[in-house]
Parts: sequence; C-alpha cells; structure tokens
Amino acid sequence: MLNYTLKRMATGLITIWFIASATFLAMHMVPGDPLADDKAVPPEIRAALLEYYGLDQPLSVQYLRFFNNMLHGDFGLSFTQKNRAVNDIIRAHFPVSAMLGCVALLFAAGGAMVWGAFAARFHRRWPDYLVMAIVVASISVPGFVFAALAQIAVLHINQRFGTQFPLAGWGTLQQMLLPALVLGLGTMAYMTRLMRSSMLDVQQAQYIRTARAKGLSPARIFWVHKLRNAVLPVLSTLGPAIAAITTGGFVVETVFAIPGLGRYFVQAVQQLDYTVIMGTTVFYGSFLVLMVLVVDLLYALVDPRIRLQDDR
Amino acid sequence: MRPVVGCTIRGTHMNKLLRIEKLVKHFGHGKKAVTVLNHVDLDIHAGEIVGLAGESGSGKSTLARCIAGLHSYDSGAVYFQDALLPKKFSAVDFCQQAKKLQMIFQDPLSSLNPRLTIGDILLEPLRLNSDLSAEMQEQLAIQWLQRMSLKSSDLSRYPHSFSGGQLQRIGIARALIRQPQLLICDEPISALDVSVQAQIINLLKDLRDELGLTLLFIGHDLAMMRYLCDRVAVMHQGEIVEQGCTTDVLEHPQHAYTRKLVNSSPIFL
Amino acid sequence: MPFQAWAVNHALDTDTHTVQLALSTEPPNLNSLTSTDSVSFFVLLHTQEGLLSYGDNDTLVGGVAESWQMDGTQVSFTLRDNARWSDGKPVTAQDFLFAWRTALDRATASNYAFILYPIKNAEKVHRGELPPTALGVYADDDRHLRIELEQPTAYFLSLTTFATYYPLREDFYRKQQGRYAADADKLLYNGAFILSQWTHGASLVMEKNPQYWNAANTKLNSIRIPHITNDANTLFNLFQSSEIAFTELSRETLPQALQQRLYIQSFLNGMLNYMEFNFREESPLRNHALREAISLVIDRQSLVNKVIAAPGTRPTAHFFPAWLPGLAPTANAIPAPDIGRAITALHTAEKELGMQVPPLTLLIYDTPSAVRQAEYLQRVLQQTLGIQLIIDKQIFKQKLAKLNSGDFDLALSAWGPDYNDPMTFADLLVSSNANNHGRYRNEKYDNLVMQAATLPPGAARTDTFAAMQTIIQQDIAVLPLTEPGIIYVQNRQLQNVKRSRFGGDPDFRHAYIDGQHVP
Amino acid sequence: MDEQTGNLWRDVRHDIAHNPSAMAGFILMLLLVMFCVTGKYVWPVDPAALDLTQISQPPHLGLKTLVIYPHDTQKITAPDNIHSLQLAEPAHTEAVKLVWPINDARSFALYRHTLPPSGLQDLGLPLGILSPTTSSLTLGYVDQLLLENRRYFYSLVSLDNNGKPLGYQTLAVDVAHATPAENLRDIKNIAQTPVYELPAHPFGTDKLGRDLLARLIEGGRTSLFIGFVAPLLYVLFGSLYGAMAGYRGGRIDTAMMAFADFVIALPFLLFVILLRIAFGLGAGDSGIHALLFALLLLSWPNSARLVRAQVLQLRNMAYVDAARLQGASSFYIVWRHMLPNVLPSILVTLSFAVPAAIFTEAFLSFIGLGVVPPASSWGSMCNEGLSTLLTHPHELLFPAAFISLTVLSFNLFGDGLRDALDVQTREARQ
Repeated sequence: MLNYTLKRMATGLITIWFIASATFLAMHMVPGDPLADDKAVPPEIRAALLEYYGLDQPLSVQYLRFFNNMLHGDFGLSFTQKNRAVNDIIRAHFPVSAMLGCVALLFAAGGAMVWGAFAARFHRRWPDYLVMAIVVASISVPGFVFAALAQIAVLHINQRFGTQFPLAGWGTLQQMLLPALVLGLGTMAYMTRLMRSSMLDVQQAQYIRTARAKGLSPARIFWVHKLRNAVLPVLSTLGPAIAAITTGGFVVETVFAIPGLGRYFVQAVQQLDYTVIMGTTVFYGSFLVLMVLVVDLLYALVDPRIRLQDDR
Repeated sequence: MRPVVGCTIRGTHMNKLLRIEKLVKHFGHGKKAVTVLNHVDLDIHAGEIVGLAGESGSGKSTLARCIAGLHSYDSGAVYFQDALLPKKFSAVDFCQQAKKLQMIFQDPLSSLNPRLTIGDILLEPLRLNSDLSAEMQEQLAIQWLQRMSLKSSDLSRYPHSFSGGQLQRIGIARALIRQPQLLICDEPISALDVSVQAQIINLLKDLRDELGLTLLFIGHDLAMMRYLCDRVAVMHQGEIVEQGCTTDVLEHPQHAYTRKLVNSSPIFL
Repeated sequence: MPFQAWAVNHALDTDTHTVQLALSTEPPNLNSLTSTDSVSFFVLLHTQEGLLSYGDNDTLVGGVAESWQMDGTQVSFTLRDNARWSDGKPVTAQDFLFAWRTALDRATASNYAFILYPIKNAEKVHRGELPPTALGVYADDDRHLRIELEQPTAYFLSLTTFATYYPLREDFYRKQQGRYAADADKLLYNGAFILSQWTHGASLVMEKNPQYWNAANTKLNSIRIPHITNDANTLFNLFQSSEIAFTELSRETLPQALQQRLYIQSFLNGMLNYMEFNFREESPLRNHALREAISLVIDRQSLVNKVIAAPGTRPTAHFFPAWLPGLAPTANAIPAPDIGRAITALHTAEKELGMQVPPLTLLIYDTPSAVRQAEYLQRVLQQTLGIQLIIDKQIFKQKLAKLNSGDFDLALSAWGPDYNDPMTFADLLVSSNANNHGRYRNEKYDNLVMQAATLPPGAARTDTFAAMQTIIQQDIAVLPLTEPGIIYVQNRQLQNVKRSRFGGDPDFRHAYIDGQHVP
Repeated sequence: MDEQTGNLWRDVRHDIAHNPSAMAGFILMLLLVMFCVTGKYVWPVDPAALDLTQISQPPHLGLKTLVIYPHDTQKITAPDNIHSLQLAEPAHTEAVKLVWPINDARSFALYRHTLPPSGLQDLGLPLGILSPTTSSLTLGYVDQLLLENRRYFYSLVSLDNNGKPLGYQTLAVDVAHATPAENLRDIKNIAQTPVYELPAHPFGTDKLGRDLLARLIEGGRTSLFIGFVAPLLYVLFGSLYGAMAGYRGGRIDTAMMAFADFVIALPFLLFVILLRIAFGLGAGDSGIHALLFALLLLSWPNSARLVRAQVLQLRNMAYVDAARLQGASSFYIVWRHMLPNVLPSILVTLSFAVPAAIFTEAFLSFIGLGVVPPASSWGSMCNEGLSTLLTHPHELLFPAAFISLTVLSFNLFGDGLRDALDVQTREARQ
C-alpha cells in the first residue's frame, strides 16, 4: 500500500509538471498583448511595464523563472488585479469554489443515493420511470439556461409570497443553496443513473439472497449489504465528479455573482492575465491530481482486491 | 530422472511425434527474472495420451503454450516429427502448424468469442486455410456439431446460450475440425462440473481411438489422469521431476514431490 | 469565511444611513498611481481626494486645496489645514510631491504617468533622463504647493482631479513594501469614506471618514457593496428584490422596469463610439472616396434606435461631444444615408484604387452590442455597396493587440474623456498618439492641436477646435457614430446621487436617504 | 462489414427497434439532422437577412403592416393651432412624431411609458430634454427607439429655469406596425397598397429581425458539425492510439498511456478556453475550427484508455490464442475478434460524446468565446436569447429546446445502444 501510494504520488508530480508546461505553452501561443489597455501608452511607459512583469526576457528564461517560483509556491503578482499576489487570489477564491462544489456534490451524491435506490426499489414501475425521466431531462438542459430560469423562479416566488430568498451573492448559507442545487444537478442525474443500475445488480447478487435466507432484517440487508455494495461504483466516479463540479462552476458563479475561482479564471483568460492563468491552471491541475489520488486510495481501502493487485 | 521403462505404448506409430529438449523459459528481465521452465525434456509418441501433472504455477501451461508457439522460450528446442520448430512463431508458422497441432483451453467460455455465432467459430479454421467450398465447409461444421451431440440449428446461436460442457465440446470441435495430429488439452475440465468432466474425458478418449490422435493432457486431477493417460510427467517448479507409465508413477512414486502429490489426491483408485 | 445564516438584505437603511450597491467587477487596482479602470476610479473617488474636485455642472471646487492660482506656466495651491489622512495626520504638499515622483518612477509602471507630462520635466524624469528632483513641483511648506508647467496648459487644473494626481504618504507607502492597496488595511484614505472591508471578489464596505475635512456634509454613514456581478439580469433582479439601491438598466431589463413603474433616469456618460479606418500603407481605406462611400451608407438613426437600441444613446456626427466646454454651439444634424452619392464615391474609389474593393475586415470586441452593430454594418455594406465585410471578433487584449499592430481595415472603438476639456478628444487623432490606431496623419491637424494646448480659453481656442472638427469631417479621419447613454434606476428614498463623466461615477459623496419619502 | 459481424448488427438493430425509448431517440436524431440538412430547402429564408422593422417579433404566421412610402422620418410638419401634446402624423413603428406648443416653460422633458403614468416619478423612459428655439411656436420630437405595435403613453414635462418640473401632460398613442415600401420587394405589383401582409416567422425573429427558424437551421449545422465531427475524430484517434498501445504492450504501452494520463489530468474546461483562445481567430474565421481543434487535443485520451484496456484484456482471451493457432494474421485477429468487441463501447462512447461536444460549444458561447458572426450556433443563439428571457422568451426557448432535444435523443439512443450491445443482458432478454 505504501509502495502504491508513493508510486502514485511520483506520477502525480510529473503530471503537475506536465500541466504547468502545457499551460505555459498554450498561454504564450495566445496572440494578443497582456499589457495593452483601453488607452494605449507611450513606448517608454510600455517598456517600463514589460520590465516590471519580466516580459522583456526570452521565453526560456521566463519558463525557468516561472518554474523556480512555482517550486517555491509563488505564482507572482496578477497583471490585472494589480498589487495582488496570485497566491492570495487562489487563497481567497478557491475556498468559495470548493465550498460551493462540496455542497453541490453533497446534493448530487445524497440525491443520487435516494433517487437511485428509490428508482431501483420500484424497478420498471412508474416511480422508476418518473425518476429516470427527470434524470434525462436534467442532463439535457444547458447549465446556464437552467441557472437563469432558477433565478427568475426564485424572484417570482419572492414577489408572490413576500419571501426574501437571496437571488445572488455569497456569504450566507441561504445564498449557497440555489447555486449549489443548480451546479449539482447534472452530476446528480449521472450518479442517480449509476446508483440505480448498481442497486439493481446488487439486488440480484448471491449474497443478498444468502443474507435473506439467513433471516437478516430487511433494514439491515438494505443498509449493510445492498447500499454499501451499490455505493462502490458510484464512489469511483467521485474523482471525476469533483473535477467537473469545481471547474464547471463558472456558469453558476457568473449568474449568481459568486466570487469563485472559475470566474476569475475566465476573466483572466479574457484579460490575458498570464500569472493568474498559470497559477489557477496549475493549482486546479494539482488539486484534481490530488483528488483522483485520494479517491483511488480510498477506493483501495474499501475494496481490498485493488490493493492486492497493485501490491503484487 | 528415471528412464522410461516397461511401459505399454499404445498407438500405431512408435516414432516420437514431439521432442522437447532442454527447454528454458524466464519471465521478466534482469533481477526480477523468474525461471518458469528449467531444462525440460519430454517426448511424446504418436498415438499416446501423455498427462502433465503438477500444482498450479509449476509451469505446465507455460510448457504447453511454448510447444504450441503461443510463448517464445529462451533456450532449448522443440521438434515436431523431427523438424525443429521456431522459437518464435510468425503467422505463417502458425499456418503450417495448424494442421499438426491444436489446443483446447481451460475456460470454455473465454475460448469462444462471445460476439461470434457457433457457426462462425467452427468455420474459422476452415476459412483461414482451406480449399473446401463454402458448402462443404458448412457440411463439415454440421457433422462435427452432431458428433459433439449438438444440433445443426445451434450454428446460428451465440456461446452465451450454451452450458460449459457444450462449450468445451464446441472448442474441441474447432480444434479438431482440421484434423491435427496432436491435441494439447490445457486443463480442459477444471472449470466444469464434475458430472460433465467425465463426459469430456470419455469424449477425448473416444476421439483418440477414432482419429488416432495424440494428446498432451494437462491437469492436476491425478484420478482423472490415471483413467485417461498412458504416461504421466510430473512437474514441479519448472522441472519435470518424474515421468513414466501412469500406473508406475502413480502407484510407486519415486520423487518426494510426486509422493506428496499422490498422497494429497483425495480419491485415489 | 464568516457565515451569517439566513441574512436579510436591505437596499437602504434609514436609521443607519446605509446604502447597498453592486459593482460590475472587483476593483482591479486601488493604487491611485497605477489604476486605469472605472471601477477602481469609483472607489477612489469616494476614498481619496486630489487638490481639486468636480462640483455641480463639472465646475472645479476645492478638494485638499482651499485656494489656487494659475498664471501662465506657474500654478500654486494652498492646502486646507484641516485636510487629514484617515490616521489623523495632515495631508501635506510633500504628499503630492512624493506621489507624482513615484508615478514618474519607471519601476512603478504607471499606465497614466503621461497625464503628469504637462508638469515641467515630467516626461524627461519618466524617461530617466533627469533625476526625480528635477520635476517642476515644489513643496514650499506643508501647506503650499507650487508647480511649474512645461508650457501654458489651459486644462491643467482639471487634470488635478485625476487619480494619478492624488496624494500619497511616503512613510505609509514604503511600509507596505510593494503591496500598497492590495487590501483594505494596506490603504490610507483622505477622502469622504474609508474602505473598511474588502472581501476580494465578493464585497466591499465603505464607511464615513470622520477625519475628512468636509465630514459634516457627508450624509451617508456607509456604502455597502455586497454583490459583484456584471450580469444585467442579475443586477436588475437584485434591485427588484431590494438588495441594492441603484442599478443601470439594459435594453433587455428596461421593459420590466417600466412594468414595475420604476423611476428611470438617463445620463450621457461622455464617451464617443466611432469607427476607425486604417490609413497604413497597404490599406484600401487610405482612399478618401472609399471612406466617403462607407460613411454615406451608414444610417446612424437605425443604428442607434434599432440595432444598439440602448435607450439614452444618441447618434452623432461630431467628433467632439457637445457637452465639452469651450466649443462653439452647433446643430448636431445627423446626415441621412445617401446611397446614390455613396455609389458614385465607390466608383471613384475603384477607379483610383485600380481594382474592386477587396473584402474589408471589421475589428470588434466580443460584446453582444458590438457583434450586433458589426452584423448590421456587414449587411448594409453588402447590400448597398456590394462590399464584403469580414467580422473579426476578438477578446479584449487580442483586439487591442490587433489595433496597435494595425491588423484591421475598420474597427469599432470608443473613447472616454480623462478631463474636462476638448483636448482629451483632440489629442486622440494626433499622428504621434498611440491611440490613433489607424495612423491617421494630417500635419495641419497636428499643428492645430499644438496651438490649442497652449491657448488660454477664449474665442481663438474655440475656433481652433472648430477647425479641427472641419478637418476630421473633410478627411473622414474617423467616423463618429454614437454617444452612449445610460439609463438607470435608484431607490426613491436615495437622493442626490451625482453622475459624472470623468473619473469615478456615480458619485455618492453627497447622497442622502430621505426618510420622509414613502417608497 | 462482412457477414459475420453482420449478425451482431442484425441483433442490435432488432433490439433497438424493440426498445421504444431508443427508437424515439433515433427518430428524433434523424429528424434533427434532417432539419439542419434539408431545412434550408424547405424553408428558403436567408438567415442573415435583417429586418429592422421586426425586431424580436414573437412567432407569427403573417403580420399585417402599414406600408410607408418614401418620406423623411426625421421631418415634422406641425399643423397650425395646436394646444397640447399631439401627434403630427399617424403613429407607426417607424416613427412617432410628436408636437406641442411652446408655453412659458424654459425646456421640456419627454418620456415614454408602457403603462398609464401615475405621477411625476412614473413617466417611464426619459427620451430627452428639449429647449425651444426662438423662431418657432411649436416644438417637435421624433421617437424611433425600438417601437413595437402596442399602446404607448408619452408624457411631456414642462421645466422651469432651474430644471424643476412645472407640470406634465400625457398622450396615449397606439402604434401600428409599419414597413417602409423599399423593404418590400414585391410591393411594385400592389402599388400604393396601404396594408400588406408580411411573410410568416413561425419561430419569431431575433434582435436584428432575422428569421429565427432560418437561423436555427443554420445554427444547427454548426452545432451538429461540432457535435458529430469532433467526437468522431477524437474517438477515432483515441481508439487507434489505445489499440496500438494495448496491442503492442510493454514499454510502448507504458509510455503512450502515461502521455494519455497527462492529457486527461489537464483541467478540461480551463484548457478548452485557453486553447480556444490560443488557436486564435483570423479575420472572418468562424471559430469552429479552433473549437474543434481544442476538443480534439483534449478529449481523445478517454477513448484511448477505454480501447486499450479492452484490447489488453482481449489479447489474453483464449479465443485469440485459438485463432492464432489456426494461423490467423494480426490483421485478422484485430478485425475479426477485437473490433466487434471494442466497437460497441466505442459507439456508446461516441453517442455520449456528441451531447458533450454540443454542450461544450454552448458553454463557450455563454462566456463569449463561441462562433463568430455571421456563423451562428444553437449555443450562441441561447446566449443571445438569455438576456431577453422575460420579455422575448422565444429567442431563448427555441434554441435551448433544440439543444435539449439533440442531447436527449443521443442519450436515449446511446442508452439503447449500450443495452443492445451488452451480450449478457441480450441473452437474458432473449
């Protein structure tokens, strides 16, 4: 297990190096001028700016410098959010995205368990069909359309019933519910489907029949035998799901005015804010690599077969 | 190792069909290399059934696959009717070898492509290398199917709808449809129910008599070997520790390992 | 992150005199020496103050300075003795001197350093040709600041309202070690408000500054900015649910605002939207007749009323917006398109070019409105002149790069004023100006601008600008299209919000909440 | 496909034909493709034709319009003896001409509302502030700002020297839909017709008065192009890559898959955005190819991994050994034994990759990095329509519905395909 973990961590580090280099390359392929502004500046001011950001150096020097800084955990100062370190930006805004993502994932996973088990319980009867119809419908609507519709729906509820559900913003628990729900919907649909089929598989498995024959209580069979085993395949999709949710939050962050990192990234791309682009991508990349690693290790703990296989 | 003595050799030809000399095979490279076959010598005479016994991991299957050309080996030689076989087979080599040597496998299900019909599976050997007309090919396939107690309508069915015993019989039919001289049976019955095992063994016996086949039978069920095989060789850790007439070896085992094997066998006749 | 569960938001609070707003983006840079954008300028307007400031009708009123005198190239200011920083120390002449020298230091990398160039030796100091001490600014004592100008500059006083001219205290600035203005506590304030909370990307709170010399006239106790978004629908939804007290309307949200019977106001923000032509060597747009043909087919009325259709926006044919001071009053007649003359001009152009007009590239930003305008122009040029227009839609920095390198034929651009004088526009088309992306060049025009720069306000200066306007129109140097307007709604209890064309906008410094007014 | 594998397809066809939801998905898919491919012949309307008289018009099957003959919309000829705010000419959507007498007010503010005003603070949209010149007794204003055929309430506020309101009067104006004669091509045949019926816009029009149905047909071509071509190319490349790695095995396999794992680790959306910008856009470039390229570069490793895993597994299957013993060539083994086993999962991947690609395009349009006009796509139409969701819902709902239907159809079909290709369950069902 230790060997496996170490090996995986080494690959992870190489992967992060690859992500960083790919980002550096892609970013410097982008045509455009990161220092240009609405009002052009005289050449001497431009030269001063180039010097300030180290863009007067050859690309190879910039690459080495970037790597050196990255090893020290420093992504430099933002081009557009002047005076702010990229580290500060990530530190301030990633928790927002992560928090939103976690709540969304909670919604998704929790909802998926309930709906998936529910649909499987009523297999090929109308509750099953209803759940599956909702699942299919919710993966068919583009996220931004859904987000806009959800906001308007809440506005109308507020006006109709005099409630004061917040429409946007960040900071209170209440403000988080709607965006998280919208964000988690796609993942929930996907996981529900998975949960349903894995629940159906489990129901037919030998050990359930054995457990029943042994006279275990239905509740115990459901919780200990069925659910635990049915959750396994769903668990294995958590890694990619975290990835999808944390980076896919941009739409929701825009519509609901949430200061998440995704929104910063898109702004940074449009403004060619080199340091923020680099910092965000490398950070997200590393985060995802870590998440996948954690999920895999977790999975190995739950399912001993994997551990044995890799230790051999 | 003790020489082959006082053994009744059945069959029409007394010549050696297959000769294995000092076969060595390693898995892996450098420090991690594991010797799987260590200077194995084995002769198989035409018309006999040779059993190859040993616990799993002893190198039986690897030896079989080396003979068939599915694995290359590091040193030594394999002669088929005194002709040296290449260490590493090309598709052309397989083509030439196909009429001489075939194999049946341990898991009948995985030895048949689930996406092909029984017809396709049976006809594959003929299509690959035969000048028979399509009609004749089909006739032949149906004949073999019937010989294996299956219906001609089964030609259009998929492997999943058959039982393990049926599947193994289809595998045997595929192996024999081009009438090879040597049939290597790589633990053909260990995945089957006990009741079916006997059917397959009897079938193999009958086929040997009908067709004058030579069989290399790999397994670990000594009782079955005693019933089926003329000679047995016992493998342990990549070496053949003992070989000889079945009765000799099994009733008077010389090597300590053979004794252990015989003693641990649950039913010994 | 602090979480208050189930908070209830109020746009206005009559008891605490608090108003809630939204910003379109996070203020990118609150360092007054280097900020360039309108959101930062908005915050700076409320938290910092320069020597002078704009009062009603864009008149100049005292800021930190209580009196001032300008005589040719000599300008002197007397500072208020009650002007203080938020830590209680007085604002001194030295603070201005330090700020301006720092802005001219290359290591500061200030985009707007050039706005200090009217000061004697400023340009040379910035280039490093002279030491900072050579700058023509003298702090005679704490309360007296004397400035020597390079040449008489009529609009210099109006420049002192600009953020780059704000004071900066040396000891505080140095203590931040290059992180000045990165956070609320890394800033020192001398304006009506202090920034008391700044949660990046999420919210800001500005509180009344008790040290401010004019604190008696600051009615609001705090300005809270709990939302940062530029989504027009979200902003309007927030206004409707009383989470913010002020928001601009878009063409799309206007019908809802009318339905809600909201009190709608409009405001011309002082900018000019125009079409640039590329005058570089290989460009077919060097041909006057071709520019004329294009200018004759564009129907500004349709463009404004149907395509842009942002209420408040006006068509214009003038390069100098009419609100600028010191211009001769003219009727801004919008020429109707004249297809007949346009086709004649096109024939002339084709004869002179010796070829059919090749497909032309129109460079635009990726905003929905710009795309609509481009699609309209594409169709119009195709239908009337048979000219194929290729739309080159680029993101912000890429469009700028293409503009600067001259990789375009036509471009839709906008220009906003930095100070209250026609020079802020006139300068744009000088051949050496980097913002003259098309490289338009007319020596007569350049000379007129040089003249106007030194002329004192009066009839002669007015005539010079009129002459410039004539040249621009004759040469079709650029094609002025619209003056963008803004329509907005505000909570009815919120009074005296001033709109401003320069620097920060809107101006809440003197706003108050009228508790009597029934919402 | 030769006859052996034909059996498989026959069964899959049979299964899908008897699976109502898969069949519905398939038919829907066909209809959508037909809509985009043959639509422009059935509905031969130019998707780029602007009609500024019909901006954001809701769906209609023929709208009655007043024909306006050449005139100067800006000119006002005021009738004599006017005492209050009144119309100078009948009002229509091209121009509402208002005139009023000059009283002792210093200036006038004009407002327009869609509801009857209830007070000075509820006069609606401010149109402008007008000051009288000395020469005239009346003042006029021409309103052309985005007029719809409905009733408007114009209010005139008289202002004193300090800009304080003295009072206001309101005029209700019914605006009729109008079209300048020069916009109507066949008007010559019906010379001097006062009323004309405009051609139908069954899906309404967009913000520039373009026919939404024609735009949907045109935009669908882009969306489906991205939706089909990108997945086809990257699944093909990924499969070849994966098959190669799996079949060769050993160090080549390790190296190839390590690279694929690197690419998978790139944050997808971040890189799509970055690459979409990095490939840049030339003038007139629709941006489709940059998007296609970005998708190709990032999406192939998943199918490569899938195929490689299968090939690795298949390589060790006894039936492959059996075939080799029969003298089968590598090509034969790949074609006959591996392909039919790998293809189903490739197809299933493909059927889910199509909606994913369409969604990615829509997402890029949402952040303003979609296709460049005059090209359009369902995603960019959705984005345009989003802002007018409440006032002109048809501009969002139609393109959104088309995206949803496409995604839905592929999901239904993909599910059906997966079930049909699952040998175990097929046998069980039979």
